Amino acid sequence: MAGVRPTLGVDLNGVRLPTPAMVASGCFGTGRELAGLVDPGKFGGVVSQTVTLKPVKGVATSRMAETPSGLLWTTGLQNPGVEVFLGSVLPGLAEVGIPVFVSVGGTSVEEFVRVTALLQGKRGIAAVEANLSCPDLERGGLPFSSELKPAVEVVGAMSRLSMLPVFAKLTADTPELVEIADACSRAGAHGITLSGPLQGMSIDTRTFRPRLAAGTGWLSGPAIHPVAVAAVFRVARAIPTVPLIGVGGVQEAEDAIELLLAGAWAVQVGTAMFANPQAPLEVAQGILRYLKDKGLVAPGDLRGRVRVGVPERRGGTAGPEGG
Amino acid sequence: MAGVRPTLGVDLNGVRLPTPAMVASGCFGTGRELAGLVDPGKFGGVVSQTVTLKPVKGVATSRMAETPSGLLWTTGLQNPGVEVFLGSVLPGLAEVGIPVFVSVGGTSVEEFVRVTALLQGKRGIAAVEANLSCPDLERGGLPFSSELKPAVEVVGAMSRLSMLPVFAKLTADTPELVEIADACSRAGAHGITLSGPLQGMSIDTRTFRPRLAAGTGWLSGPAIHPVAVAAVFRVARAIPTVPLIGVGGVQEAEDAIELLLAGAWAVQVGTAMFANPQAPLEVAQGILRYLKDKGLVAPGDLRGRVRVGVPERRGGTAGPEGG
Amino acid sequence: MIRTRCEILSSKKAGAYHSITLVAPEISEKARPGQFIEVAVPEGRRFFLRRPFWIHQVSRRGGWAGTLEFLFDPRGEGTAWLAEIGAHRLLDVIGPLGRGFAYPKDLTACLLVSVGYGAAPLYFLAEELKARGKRVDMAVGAADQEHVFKPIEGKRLAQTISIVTQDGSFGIRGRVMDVVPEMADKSGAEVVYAAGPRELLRDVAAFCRERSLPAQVGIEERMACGLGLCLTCAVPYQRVDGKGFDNVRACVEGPAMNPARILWDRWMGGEPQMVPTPPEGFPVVRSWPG
Amino acid sequence: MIRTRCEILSSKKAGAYHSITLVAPEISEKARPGQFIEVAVPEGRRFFLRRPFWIHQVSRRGGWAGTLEFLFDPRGEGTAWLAEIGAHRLLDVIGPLGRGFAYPKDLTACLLVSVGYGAAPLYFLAEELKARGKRVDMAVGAADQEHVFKPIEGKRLAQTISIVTQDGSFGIRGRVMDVVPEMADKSGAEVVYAAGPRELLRDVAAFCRERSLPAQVGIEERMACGLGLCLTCAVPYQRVDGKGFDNVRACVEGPAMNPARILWDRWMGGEPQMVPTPPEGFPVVRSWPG
Ligand SMILES: Cc1cc2nc3c(=O)[nH]c(=O)nc-3n(C[C@H](O)[C@H](O)[C@H](O)COP(=O)(O)OP(=O)(O)OC[C@H]3O[C@@H](n4cnc5c(N)ncnc54)[C@H](O)[C@@H]3O)c2cc1C
Ligand SMILES: Cc1cc2nc3c(=O)[nH]c(=O)nc-3n(C[C@H](O)[C@H](O)[C@H](O)COP(=O)(O)OP(=O)(O)OC[C@H]3O[C@@H](n4cnc5c(N)ncnc54)[C@H](O)[C@@H]3O)c2cc1C
Ligand SMILES: Cc1cc2nc3c(=O)[nH]c(=O)nc-3n(C[C@H](O)[C@H](O)[C@H](O)COP(=O)(O)O)c2cc1C
Ligand SMILES: Cc1cc2nc3c(=O)[nH]c(=O)nc-3n(C[C@H](O)[C@H](O)[C@H](O)COP(=O)(O)O)c2cc1C
Ligand code: FES
Ligand code: FES
Repeated sequence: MAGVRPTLGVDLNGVRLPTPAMVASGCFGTGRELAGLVDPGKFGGVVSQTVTLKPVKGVATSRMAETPSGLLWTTGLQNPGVEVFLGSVLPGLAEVGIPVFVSVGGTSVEEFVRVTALLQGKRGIAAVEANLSCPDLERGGLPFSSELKPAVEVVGAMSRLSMLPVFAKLTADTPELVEIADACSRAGAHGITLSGPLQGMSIDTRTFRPRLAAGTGWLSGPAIHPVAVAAVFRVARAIPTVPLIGVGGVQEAEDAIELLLAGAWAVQVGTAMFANPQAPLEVAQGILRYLKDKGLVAPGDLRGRVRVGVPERRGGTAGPEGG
Repeated sequence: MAGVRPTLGVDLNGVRLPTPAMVASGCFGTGRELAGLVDPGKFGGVVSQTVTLKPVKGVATSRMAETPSGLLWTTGLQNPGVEVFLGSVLPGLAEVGIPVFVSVGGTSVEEFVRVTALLQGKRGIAAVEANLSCPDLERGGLPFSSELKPAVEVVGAMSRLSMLPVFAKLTADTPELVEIADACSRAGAHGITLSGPLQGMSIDTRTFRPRLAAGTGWLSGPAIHPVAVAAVFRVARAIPTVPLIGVGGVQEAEDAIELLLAGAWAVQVGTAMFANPQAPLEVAQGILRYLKDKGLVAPGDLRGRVRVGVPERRGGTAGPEGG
Repeated sequence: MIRTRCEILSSKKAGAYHSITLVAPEISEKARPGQFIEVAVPEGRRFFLRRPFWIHQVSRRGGWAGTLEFLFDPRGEGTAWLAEIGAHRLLDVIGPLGRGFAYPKDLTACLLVSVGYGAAPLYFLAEELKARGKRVDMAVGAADQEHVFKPIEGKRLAQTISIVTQDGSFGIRGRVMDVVPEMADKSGAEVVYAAGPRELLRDVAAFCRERSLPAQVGIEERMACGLGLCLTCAVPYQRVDGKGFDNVRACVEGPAMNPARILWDRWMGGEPQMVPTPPEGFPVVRSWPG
Repeated sequence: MIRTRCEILSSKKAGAYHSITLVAPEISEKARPGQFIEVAVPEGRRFFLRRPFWIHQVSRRGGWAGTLEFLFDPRGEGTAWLAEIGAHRLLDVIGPLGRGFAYPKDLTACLLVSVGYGAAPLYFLAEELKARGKRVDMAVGAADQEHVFKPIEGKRLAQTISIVTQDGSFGIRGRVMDVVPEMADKSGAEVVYAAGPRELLRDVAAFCRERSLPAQVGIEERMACGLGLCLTCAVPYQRVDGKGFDNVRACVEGPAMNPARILWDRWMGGEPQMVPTPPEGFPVVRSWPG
């Protein structure tokens, strides 16, 4: 094996990424902002901000607060609506030249379906990601991802009509996580994105006010990384053949490698983009170096290779000590 | 109101704490370890380690790993069993002279009930805390706290037989949290402790091994503080008359005050004990100073006072600006 | 906009503020008044977002060519760290960011109103306006003498300057808005620029609307990225056609913005408004009673 | 055990290690060889647990009275930070912690075996043993010359000393266990002490069992608190009555422990063992197949 130069390409059962380090939904802007700082054309892919049927203005500021090793935020899903998105945002994203996943949101199964329908046949979309943290109005605003039935309904309906592969984005904060992921994949999801941010709150003790004007928000960043690794591990063990994209607190290559070892096929970088817009590049380069060191040839060689339980005997496959 | 010296006492509907800052379960040892460092007799109370029917040796080491602003750990619930606990640990805890909550664990409703029964009539117990993160064997090891029915079964059965007040310790990582807390209180729980740690995992990329020998573990510390605040906020809004003890990432008074403002009646300090065994004292003193500054007279004056929604009009009660 | 590691040329106190001068030729080259930089805090800290600061001064010529100065109020963990690191250390800086102030084409009398470190971008602006032959008058406010931003510099730059402190420890006692109307009259102000707390900016907006004066204000909003990626820095801004508003990014569409288009009441809010479910399409609290 | 803020008297490199000497009279007063201190890392870092270090040396008399020295291998974020802060800064220290080495009552010939910074507590022990009239011989191992722990000090303390490096860059080439049997013979060792990596300790345990030599080893295990509160530092230790074992706390029942009672295979494990549900009473992974 020594001598074989590792490559970074990842094949998510047909959806090909040039590197395993994408940008997570809501953390990339429109594709033009990074000019001068980094060439996003070298990223592994990008997920658009979540797009809904109608424009959403979003919640009041302040929309963010720092917490220990974390970022608490909420935009209220601000987005220009699918029409404007297709007209003026998507072309910019597509121009970057990397796989573009469009994140779809809604408050009813119907909304998810209608947005998904409008994406069909549009140039420059590699896949659709269902943002299942959206509130299910029929269940009083609980996230779709929190229970099996609503999650499957959304993902099933989207998958039935979509020519584009559908990724279901789930969150770690439900005990049914593994069952939901499994059911989503059976309902037609091409893959799973895991994990979305956790619900959080921070209060300014000087003013008695929540630091976010909206009251509660979402916690992301390094703080939640161990939660994402555990979630990926659990799901990957249960459905190892389903493409799984790990997300949560990836700052450096090592964080991404943990997710890959836990069972992810690729990763997304969210919050880390804000302090370090080069992060997806550095993560990819770090993975490459790591593969070289270990004598492995592709990111897929790391997938799910965390050593647990009875000693693995897989003669021939390179082990963690590099041979 | 100015001129009235604030006090720190807290009344959890009959369970009285000298200060609102207790030590969380599993973070106090046997009561003798802190000699020379701090007088635990000045803490608000202490929750014992979780006690099961039979002794539990616990999992292999390594049992801990640091993560960004967090601690990932698992002891595998190591404890000497209820008999030895009553004989040689409880007396030491009781000697400290502060309210002792005994944390009860089990893998079946029966085990919780039997341990609770053995605690009845024993000197020096102020309350019982049901550690509902324990695995329910009937449901393949899912935590009791993750669903309404098993949580209520445990708490109901314990409450029916117990002369001691029962606190149900829940974890934030279930979408049904509010319903579960409500149902536990209806089933007889005197109060709710919220939130236990989150499931997490960390992998050593050098060796491909989980950093914890047991594979996955529990995430605690400042990283999870915003999650605990959100959980407390949600539950407190729904059942404001039920004593609620906030736990998760409390390091300083300000963290505790956030939990109180969100709706907690008292707080527990866990992981912070390890770096700073004086933490519960400092938290209590900080709360006292804060009350003075705000012209308030007791920790209860902070309870649930986070300013959200329509402006509060509660003429007479001191507001956040101090009057 | 670029990202560079800049050497700290000097790091020193300036009244209540701390001043850092960086060697940053590429950023200095492009910087305009009203733009800002995002400074990285070091590895291993429990906070990791960059901190935004106004570009106060750049030197494009002479011995100090290629340097950039910013000043801050050490108030939290990030600024405390910045106040401590000494000269010759490196800072990871992205800049220049955002849209700076526009210079008036025809009008010539400019009134610059600031409170606290809001003076930082306005002194820079004053230089540029003067270089373009404009008249610059300044109203500079602060809580107390310590917080008066570089008063000597201010005097050098302005045709006339009024310094106002809340406690009267320096200049006039009061609020800066107390002196603005008279200054506007006396200086024949044709355009107003302002930077500082949002309360000031709102007052300036009201004043300029009343007098039908064109104005620009430098907006500060909590920014997770400062780059236009995250939408956390939203400011409700009237559409050009006047039909409704959008939440635009202060870091890209601002920080220099037209105060007449800002929906002040909406932006500054009153009581924090807990978002009902669904807020405007996102779950915030589930069990919000009612 | 107490907690104090200690001034750093000196902070300097010592070969591959970094040495810090603290002014810590109360801790020094009580410290015994084999005990350790827990040093706080600074506020605002993203890690917050204290770091445990062996107490290497204390001065109870003379000009340096009340000082305490510890050495470490700068390897991670915490030790990197410690290696950087200079003299006269304060460290928040708890100590002395744990159970130190017991001194032999009747026996007199002591063999001290260490690898790397494991020598730190053993040099301290050597002083105390010599003060009690014992004979001390030492086998000191390291990866290379740089990592040989204070060789001159070692020579001063020991009747005889064998220094062994893996790469042969200093002393004998090989592993420290290569020289232990011969040294034990020559010195007539009656009791063995060891500190260093767990592999060394296990080998010493096997050697001593074979020779029926009493021994004590200084155990290192990951410690969240070092105070006996958290049970993360468990070592499987045979009960005194020989019936089974308990997971005891290395920080309280150790670090100086009887190697004959440690269940080495269980402690050091082989492959990481994923805990089935229920592990021994706690949920670890839910969907563990099988
Ligand atoms: C465009 C712009 C220009 C600025 N220019 C200056 C300047 O020239 N001099 C100066 O002293 N300050 C300036 N500020 C405010 C400055 O960014 C904050 O003082 C600084 O981020 C505080 O960081 P901290 O870690 O010390 O405080 P903390 O309060 O610990 O910060 C916690 C978090 O809140 C954010 N934050 C805190 N205060 C503010 C604020 N006023 N505005 C936005 N975010 C904030 C921080 O960025 C950080 O993410 C500017 C802000 C903006 C948006
Ligand atoms: C009783 C005892 C005495 C020790 N004495 C010394 C000494 O004299 N000199 C010395 O160089 N080192 C000693 N160590 C190891 C020392 O504690 C670690 O090197 C140090 O904690 C590493 O911290 P870090 O932040 O640099 O490394 P990181 O790897 O970043 O630390 C991450 C976490 O792992 C823990 N950790 C890392 N390595 C070890 C280890 N070997 N043992 C236990 N925990 C570890 C840290 O405490 C921290 O919580 C001792 C350990 C124990 C238990
Ligand atoms: C400012 C911000 C906006 C986000 N917007 C969205 C969004 O619109 N849709 C979505 O599915 N996730 C959104 N996310 C969540 C991220 O995609 C990601 O799941 C989460 O932040 C965890 O990853 P991280 O820790 O790397 O940030 C957003 C995150 C941030 C920080
Ligand atoms: C080492 C350790 C052991 C713990 N053991 C228990 C336990 O036995 N029972 C329990 O209910 N919680 C246990 N906990 C959880 C704490 O009680 C607390 O819920 C959690 O750590 C979150 O609080 P913190 O962030 O302040 O640590 C333990 C926590 C730690 C760190
Ligand atoms: S701060 Fe991120 S978009 Fe403005
Ligand atoms: S390290 Fe906490 S009990 Fe030993």
